[in-house]
Amino acid sequence: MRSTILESDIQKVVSLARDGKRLDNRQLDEMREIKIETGMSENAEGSTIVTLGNTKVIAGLKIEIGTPYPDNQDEGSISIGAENLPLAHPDYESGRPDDDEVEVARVVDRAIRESKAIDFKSLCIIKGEKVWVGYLDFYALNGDGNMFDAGSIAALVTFNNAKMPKLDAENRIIMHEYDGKLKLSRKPLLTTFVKVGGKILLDPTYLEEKAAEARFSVGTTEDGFISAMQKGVGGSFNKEEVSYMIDLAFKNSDKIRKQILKI
Amino acid sequence: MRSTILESDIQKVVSLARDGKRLDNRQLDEMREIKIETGMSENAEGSTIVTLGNTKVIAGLKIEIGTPYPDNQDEGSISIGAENLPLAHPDYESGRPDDDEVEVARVVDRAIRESKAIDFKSLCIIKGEKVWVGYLDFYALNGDGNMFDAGSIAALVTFNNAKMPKLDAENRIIMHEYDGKLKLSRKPLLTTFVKVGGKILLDPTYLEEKAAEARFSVGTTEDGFISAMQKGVGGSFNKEEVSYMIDLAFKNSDKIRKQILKI
Amino acid sequence: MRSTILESDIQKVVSLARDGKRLDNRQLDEMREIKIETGMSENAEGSTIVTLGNTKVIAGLKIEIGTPYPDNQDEGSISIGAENLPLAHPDYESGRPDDDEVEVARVVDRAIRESKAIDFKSLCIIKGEKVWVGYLDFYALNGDGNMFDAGSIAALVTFNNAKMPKLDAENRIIMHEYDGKLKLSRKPLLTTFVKVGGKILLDPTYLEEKAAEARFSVGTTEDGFISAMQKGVGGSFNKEEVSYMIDLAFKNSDKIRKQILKI
Amino acid sequence: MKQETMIDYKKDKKRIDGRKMDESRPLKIEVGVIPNANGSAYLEWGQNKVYAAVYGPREALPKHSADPLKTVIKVEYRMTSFSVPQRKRPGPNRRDQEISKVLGEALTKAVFVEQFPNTEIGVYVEVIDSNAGSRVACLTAASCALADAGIPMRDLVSAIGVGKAFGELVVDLDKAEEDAPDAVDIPIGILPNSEEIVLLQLDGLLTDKEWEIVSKLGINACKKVYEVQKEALKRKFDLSEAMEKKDSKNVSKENISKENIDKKNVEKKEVKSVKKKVKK
Amino acid sequence: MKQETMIDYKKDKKRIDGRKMDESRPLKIEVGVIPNANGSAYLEWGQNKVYAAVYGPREALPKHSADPLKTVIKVEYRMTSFSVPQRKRPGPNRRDQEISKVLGEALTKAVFVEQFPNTEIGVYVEVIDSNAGSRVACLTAASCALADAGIPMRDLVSAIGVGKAFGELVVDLDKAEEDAPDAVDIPIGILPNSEEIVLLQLDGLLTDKEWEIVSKLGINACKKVYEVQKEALKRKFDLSEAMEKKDSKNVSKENISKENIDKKNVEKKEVKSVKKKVKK
Amino acid sequence: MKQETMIDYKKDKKRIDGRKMDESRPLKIEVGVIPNANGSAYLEWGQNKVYAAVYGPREALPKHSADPLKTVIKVEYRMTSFSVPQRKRPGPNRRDQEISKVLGEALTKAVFVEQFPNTEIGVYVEVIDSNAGSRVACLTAASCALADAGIPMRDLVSAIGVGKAFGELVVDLDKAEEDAPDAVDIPIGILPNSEEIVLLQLDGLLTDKEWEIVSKLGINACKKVYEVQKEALKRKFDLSEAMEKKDSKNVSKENISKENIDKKNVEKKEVKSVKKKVKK
Repeated sequence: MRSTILESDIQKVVSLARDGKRLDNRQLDEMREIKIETGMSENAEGSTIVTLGNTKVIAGLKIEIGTPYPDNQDEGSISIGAENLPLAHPDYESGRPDDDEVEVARVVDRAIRESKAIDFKSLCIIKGEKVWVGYLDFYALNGDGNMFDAGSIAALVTFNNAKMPKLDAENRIIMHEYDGKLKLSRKPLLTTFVKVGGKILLDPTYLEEKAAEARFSVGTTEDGFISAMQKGVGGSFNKEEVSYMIDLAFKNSDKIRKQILKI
Repeated sequence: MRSTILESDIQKVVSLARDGKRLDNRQLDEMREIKIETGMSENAEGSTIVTLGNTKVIAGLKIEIGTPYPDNQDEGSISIGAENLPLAHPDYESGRPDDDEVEVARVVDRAIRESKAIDFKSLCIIKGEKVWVGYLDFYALNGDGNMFDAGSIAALVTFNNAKMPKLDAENRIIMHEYDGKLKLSRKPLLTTFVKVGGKILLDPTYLEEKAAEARFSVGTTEDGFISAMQKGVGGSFNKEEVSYMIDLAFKNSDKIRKQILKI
Repeated sequence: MRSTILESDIQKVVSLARDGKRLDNRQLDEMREIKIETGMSENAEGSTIVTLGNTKVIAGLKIEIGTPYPDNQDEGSISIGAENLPLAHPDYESGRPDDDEVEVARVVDRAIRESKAIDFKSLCIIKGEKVWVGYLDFYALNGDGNMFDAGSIAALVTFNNAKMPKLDAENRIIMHEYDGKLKLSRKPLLTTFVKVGGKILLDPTYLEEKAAEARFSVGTTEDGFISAMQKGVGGSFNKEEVSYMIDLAFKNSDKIRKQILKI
Repeated sequence: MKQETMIDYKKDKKRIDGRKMDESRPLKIEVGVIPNANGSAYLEWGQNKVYAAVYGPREALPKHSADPLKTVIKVEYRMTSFSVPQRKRPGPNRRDQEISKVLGEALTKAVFVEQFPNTEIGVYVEVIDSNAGSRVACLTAASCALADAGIPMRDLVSAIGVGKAFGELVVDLDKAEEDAPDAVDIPIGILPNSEEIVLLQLDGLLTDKEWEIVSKLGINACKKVYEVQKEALKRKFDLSEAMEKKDSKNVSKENISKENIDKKNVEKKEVKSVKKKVKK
Repeated sequence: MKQETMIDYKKDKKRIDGRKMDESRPLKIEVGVIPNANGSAYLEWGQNKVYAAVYGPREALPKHSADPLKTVIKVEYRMTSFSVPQRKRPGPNRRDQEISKVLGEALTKAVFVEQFPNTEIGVYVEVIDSNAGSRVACLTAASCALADAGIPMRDLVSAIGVGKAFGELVVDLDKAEEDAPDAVDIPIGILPNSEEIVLLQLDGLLTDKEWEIVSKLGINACKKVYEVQKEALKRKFDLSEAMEKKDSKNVSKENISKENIDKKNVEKKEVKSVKKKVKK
Repeated sequence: MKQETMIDYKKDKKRIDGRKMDESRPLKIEVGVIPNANGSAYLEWGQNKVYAAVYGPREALPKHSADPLKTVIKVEYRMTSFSVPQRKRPGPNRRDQEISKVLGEALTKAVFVEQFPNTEIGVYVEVIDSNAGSRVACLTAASCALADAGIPMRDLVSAIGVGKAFGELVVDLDKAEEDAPDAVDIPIGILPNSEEIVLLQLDGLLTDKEWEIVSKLGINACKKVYEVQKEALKRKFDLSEAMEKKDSKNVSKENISKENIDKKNVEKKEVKSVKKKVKK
């Protein structure tokens, strides 16, 4: 295991935060600049690169035919994976998904799944036999913190632009042909905070994450719902801090949603 | 990871090669003596032990019923695996196939597969449902270099002698009964070289492989085709060296083919 | 790998054994006290906690629908697994089953399977298509030696009390409904010995196992059959010792069987 | 197992199993149940049944996992194959991996981790039967096991699931409620004395208004869990004192295991803050 | 996806996508695209799109992988799950393992590996979209990333696929051509200044006469690739010089990361032979 | 492959393949067949064909596997994919794991393990064809390979399968007999000079009376196996002496491998007890 972060750098971030400041001069509640590109992978049913400050993530979606789960015979499904590619940071390693990768994938998944944005019944082809399964995987291309929000934006944009594969008369996929778009009834987005030096910081960098006492992510929808929450790291939040973060998350995600979906 | 090879031994091989000599007094373009035994495994559809100098390899073939690939509904397939058993050399280890084992298996596979020696359509039993799948695995019994050519000879002889399983009326295998032989329309063989001390050596020993700047394998057929090439190890060859090796490979494999197939 | 056992403790056990004594004052042929609880897992088709001195084991059974093996089209099957949970002893580790876990699972399995206690043909639902498969797994909750006998008792009691899942008209399991009990025609039990300081000790503790020169387990049935034997550890037994242990195993298991099955 | 019936808690004024909206399922805790462990607990919570064991502080393995500033709390959350309606396959899945992570993070705040640099505390929780809420059951059990091990703690961790089902905000959802069409599941864990939140997750659709209400329900419910935890620890310590030197523990452990002796020395030097709190 | 049509390149005089027989698909390279890496490149080649990043020279891990005589170049070739028509399952397969091996071996000759004994250079290449030729795209990108990292090299590695399809010897086969019934695929990589061959593989049936012709096509095509590589590196260094001290890089990296400082010192001491060549 | 016929050995007075009840299948052993190994053996026993190789005593890897009091004997029992009627998938299964364990334990008693503390002896056995009895074939071959390696032993290990089939107690069951409805399979391995039992397993239903008879059959059969083992070792050593300095071994091994030289020195210092016994 490599670790390129120095304790002295962490201390610097903590003492800045105590004074309400950040290394990159952002406000505590300020998100880094976001850039979006889409469609780079022609083999994917949807693909997106999200740049969030120095964090860069690519997401792509493959939609395939699968078998329904025994207890949901008329429903398709989605599956979300995350990889911190060793390409993206000197601390990242290849191999089986580690705890961080599993957590971020599952939280991004929950924000979307639990919002009911995707109607799994609409992904049924033949009840009990054939359903659509959407595999969305996102990968760090440059890691500088907050894979949660970068992954969440990348996933949302990708699903929002996804093309549905076309079927022939025998319900087999016709390669490279498409049949309309995937429908998204909600546009959930995560907003992630860390607590550093007792202060709440929105959209942490990698170094801020390493300096964090605690981390908190909230998934919010455009129609006023929380769809996911996840507290992480060894510290704590009090009730007021959680309420503050939820409130801020709604405002922040509304702003980002407008930008990324051009609503 | 164990390594029993000494740097001084490597230097000895290099300086001998510079003078056009080898530790075992072979010519640079001389293959070691080959011995072939077949049929030792009665449970296999074919089996062969190849002795190439001190390198000894056993290959065996199991032919089973499988499902065709979605994009090749009327074709069976083959699969080739290689294992450097810890039984065969103090440096070999058990566990998941390492890079060397994967490479040699894939190069031996390509030489045969790409030669179109086996007509995959002839391995179809019922289109879209049942096809023959041939699993050929070869194992080092004593490792002294050039698993490529030893494996290639073992694979070719095994396929060439392979019995086809017999099917009952419901297309299930009748154990221990056979129905003719597998057909091979070409007899591809690999020939492998290394560059040591600037010289090209045919059929390297284990120590010569460790001393090699670069390695090169060519698969050739009896009717004048190259069916595979693979350059390995960190050095390089120039175009003339490649042409020299291809030429030598055709001559060498013609000679060996006669011996091992008794043509 | 952790090891909390000291060489000096082992020597103490050995010298006591030479004098015919044990650390816990038991007779050499005396089993520790056994306690049985059943039915703690409502999600299981059967579950049992066995306390054998300080050794504590939980076994549970899930019965599911599976496909028959190709060569036994009209038979269901059972599968037994064992885990030395790190919860149960400072020396135990998580991860893939180690040699000890695989051995104890397979010996407990053999004692039951080979006794023909379970009629696999009675586990057939539709020949060649659907059969019952019983997955019994047992886990150490506190490890103090003799997982063989503790696991064997837990497995026997669990199978003996197991409820069969109920099927609907289309042969699918109706969750949380049952249809009679699994039938056991024999009640095989293991009895395990170790040789310490040249003496044979019945039902070894963890420390006695570490002090053992050799280990021996015998599966015996109530109708006078041996159904399994397993010698372990690097030492040996002579023929007379084996006969002595087989004899003692029959007596010991008869006694335990009465207690645990309330016959 | 989708609940397709027309259940309406608002109309019915009570839940499927007859509970009130803010009523938990019965909770029982017993500590000191695993003789080999430095601390342990067994917990029954409705149908949920879990064991927790603590080993350490001990040498951190592998060595590179050691932290020179604090002890590392390593939690392994596992389920037996038969603890769920469909057999669970052996080996941890992604859910187990995530839960292990968040439980470890939730416990960290409760422990004075700086007191044992370069060591690890292994916390193992095993679910032997389940019916919604196994992670909060495990967290609750694990913090009792830590206290039982005499590990210096600022507080216990008390946890519960709250959320929404069939139109109502409820405490301690069971499986039928988790399968409600409008189900929201919120595992929450707190340090009960300071009300600091150390575990918090949410699945489902909830408004921020509903969160304000349900979070209060959660904190109150956690405090009731805390009472049961304290009671369990008290029972053990009262018992221990009564038995004093007549300790019936495993001979090999008491008499001869060097590691345990070392550990006990370490423990004695440390302030057992939680034990003190509990005894008050 | 077998091509069952009666395509005949000899007759048609041009290829399915309109290219001439010795014409490559459009190639674009940009270096310095991954701020965290010591060197990096992004490459688009027809539909192929790949990223390459270089970390090191750094401590070789695990320790027993270190070579006291030279740096070890560890290449990981991977494809995202969505970069191929049928979803690729997570984790490297045997093809990934073989390609990683041959790419690492191909790069080794280009690097002055003796200058950094006991270290490793991690080279990571990731395919995000593909259409035949991803390994040569990755090799080409990786050698740019090595040069961008300032690692002393005797030359770049320039690579391309050549071979045969529908009766003709062609340069830079696409997927449709790789699926031709007579397809021959020959990935080739060279040090362009010496024409030494460092990557060479072949799949398919080819005569030695055809090899003599196609190998020349390959070497010539590699040299065109080299021009694009040089151009990309030049653009970056010109830009760098222009920006000089106004470097906009990641603060954490520039100001405070000790590892990077050490590395930069190492770099400065070394002759940046490739950079020099490129700038000529 | 169940035997559904009405075979009755009691009535027939002979076995399916014509053998007498206490008759083994033909057994052939050759030692010194793997030049790279310190010791090796090839064994054919009926249809069973196995190789065994011994490497060591050598440094124990990983280091924590070393025992300061003795050498660790590590056995790997494996089957080639084509050695069984249904192709065996790559990688060891649970059966392989168990057999490796019991074989290692069986060999331990035979070796003077205290003479090589902190080392390991790697024993690798590979089944290339099988028909019931492969584990006893491997154990028999492995002990010959250990003796061939010159490792100091108190005795060889001689092993065989005994048991019951079609109503009779028999020696050396084949596959058809193992599939009998009343089959009992008892792999047994002994130190033939002391008759100490080092391997003993049983599958099936057997009375203790039957055990008393069949165990004697087993011990007697092991002693016949021992004669074949001794003969094989004798042949090799006679041959070796005849060849003396004209040793035809691998040049790289004889001339220049330091490890082997070290090992040979170790060997020379040790009493080769088994070799001595065999030569008598």
